[in-house]
Amino acid sequence: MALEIELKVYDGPLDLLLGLIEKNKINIFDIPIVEITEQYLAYVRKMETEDLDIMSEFMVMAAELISIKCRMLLPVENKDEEDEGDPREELVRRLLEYKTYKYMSSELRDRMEDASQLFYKEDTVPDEVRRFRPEIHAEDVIGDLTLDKLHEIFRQILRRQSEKIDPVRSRFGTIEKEEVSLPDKLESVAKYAKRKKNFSFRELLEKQHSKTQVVVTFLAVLELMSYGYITAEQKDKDDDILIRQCSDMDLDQVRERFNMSDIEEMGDTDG
Amino acid sequence: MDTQRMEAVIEAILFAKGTAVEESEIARVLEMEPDEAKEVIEHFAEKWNSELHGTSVIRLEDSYQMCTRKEFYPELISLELHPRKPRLTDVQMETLSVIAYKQPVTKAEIERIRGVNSDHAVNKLIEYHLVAELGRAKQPGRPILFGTTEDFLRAFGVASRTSLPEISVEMAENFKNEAEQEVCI
Amino acid sequence: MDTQRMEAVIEAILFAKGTAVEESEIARVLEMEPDEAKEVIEHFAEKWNSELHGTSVIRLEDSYQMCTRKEFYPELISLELHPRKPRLTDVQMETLSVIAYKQPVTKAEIERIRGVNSDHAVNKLIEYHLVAELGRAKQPGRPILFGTTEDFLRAFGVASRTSLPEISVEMAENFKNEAEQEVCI
Repeated sequence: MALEIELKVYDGPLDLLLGLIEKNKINIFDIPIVEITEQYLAYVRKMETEDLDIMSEFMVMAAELISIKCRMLLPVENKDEEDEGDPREELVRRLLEYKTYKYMSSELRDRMEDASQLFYKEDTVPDEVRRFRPEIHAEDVIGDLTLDKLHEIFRQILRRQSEKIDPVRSRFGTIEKEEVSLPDKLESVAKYAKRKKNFSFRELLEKQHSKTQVVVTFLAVLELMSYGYITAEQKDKDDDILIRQCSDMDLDQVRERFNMSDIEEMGDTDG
Repeated sequence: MDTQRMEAVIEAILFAKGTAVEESEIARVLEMEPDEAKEVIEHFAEKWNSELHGTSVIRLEDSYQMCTRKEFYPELISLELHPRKPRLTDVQMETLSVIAYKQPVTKAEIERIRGVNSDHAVNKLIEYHLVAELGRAKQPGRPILFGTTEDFLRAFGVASRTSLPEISVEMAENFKNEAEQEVCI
Repeated sequence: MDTQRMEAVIEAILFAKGTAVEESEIARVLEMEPDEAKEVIEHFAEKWNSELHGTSVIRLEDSYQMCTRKEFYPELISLELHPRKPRLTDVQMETLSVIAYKQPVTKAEIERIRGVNSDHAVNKLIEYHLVAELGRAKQPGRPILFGTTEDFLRAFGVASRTSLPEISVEMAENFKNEAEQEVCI
């Protein structure tokens, strides 16, 4: 190879072209297209890249260079074609544009060096300031909500609810299946107790969504007390009842106890 | 280094650190003996604090720190408290309407009517002073009863709880059906 | 509030926050119209920056921030403070300069100018918070438009997107002159 080309890594076809132009000390406005194309192709042939995307970018430019070369070699046949101007014009424009941004990037890098000598401060707004919350006024919160609107919202909820009720089946409410069974409730209360260790009886009942639920929960608590799984304590007549989980019985054992007492009961009635 | 430059350096240090900076560290940067440095820092602090600044230089043991002046706390608070005032969300409005029309009402009842857990909404309404605990229901577990507050009446311009817009006949019917259903369960 | 107090409030805010604070936020705290507040802030910044301080007040688009002065960098470095400096490769730098000067710009446009696929570089710049999506172009396919961020302004010491160092005409001229000179040779 007659041309000496160091395999410097170029960032792309434009970068490579600029590199060649600089190296050959060529006038960018009057690129000797034949030589440059040759050098360009020589470089591309030496490129050791397996990345087809990168390769294709270089190949597109190669094709463009060859096309320009051909157009320059063809004789101008008539005046119209002459008006098309220099076939290199578009390439020159692109090279200049690219060169400008490349130059500006070094300019920006200098700026970055300068700016990196400044220090900023962390946010140190005092906690007492950050945590301050003003009194909230009911008037502000309700905004433009009026009583009529509130009324309308309530009606909507009721409507939504009545739509959920099956009009036929709702008449036979009495024969609806019991929604909760004692064994299930027993298990859920036992689990709850195991997790909470100490809890309020009142709170437990408040979590129940119907009277049946409340009643069955109450039964489950009595049942668990009888196993010694939990104890209950009330300080005064009207005080809340505190329940404590005090046994290391596991859920299987609770289940077993329940099944046993079930059988005993059945035996009793039988006898 | 002249005094002016030294003071500017101290200012830059206290700013950049934000936290308390030990006297000895400042002395090291200024390439001075701790005693000398102390004098310079004290002089700087005194001058700074006597001028009208948004910040002041305070001494903590053998350290110095820059902090905002207490008198500007109200402004800092208003900066931190974005202008977004709390407004009732749809869920909160719904919960409020149930409480207003069903009061005194338990949380379980609110949830039954709305069909979803309403803990958060009820708590927010309490925080906004629109809802309060009225007492406890005489039913198993003695659950808390909720109702609207005086603030609620004032905010809506209503004279009393009983003068809320009336519930229409058809709605009362619905209510009755529901109630019957509930008894049946 | 008199001007002195307003300026002290601005100082307190910029100091306490440390981060860039929007003009509109300061205006809200000062209970002023943004335009009026801008004037007050600008006046304060100008005065602050002309006095001998360790810090300066800089503008970043519509925000203001306080930072230490460059001249005290050696002293602050000895405090073992580390400034943030994104380490950018040439490719990333080149891509960033295209985005900075052409913004809002699509990826296709960046690639047209650079002549190579720029996905990776753009993604890295986004990761470094120097570049962000600004929206979508009103053209077929509605491609994403990219532009620089506030972090970019800080990292490059530029007050706004429009005050980047100019792509000078003389530079383009230089290119041309060079070229012509070479022709003569």
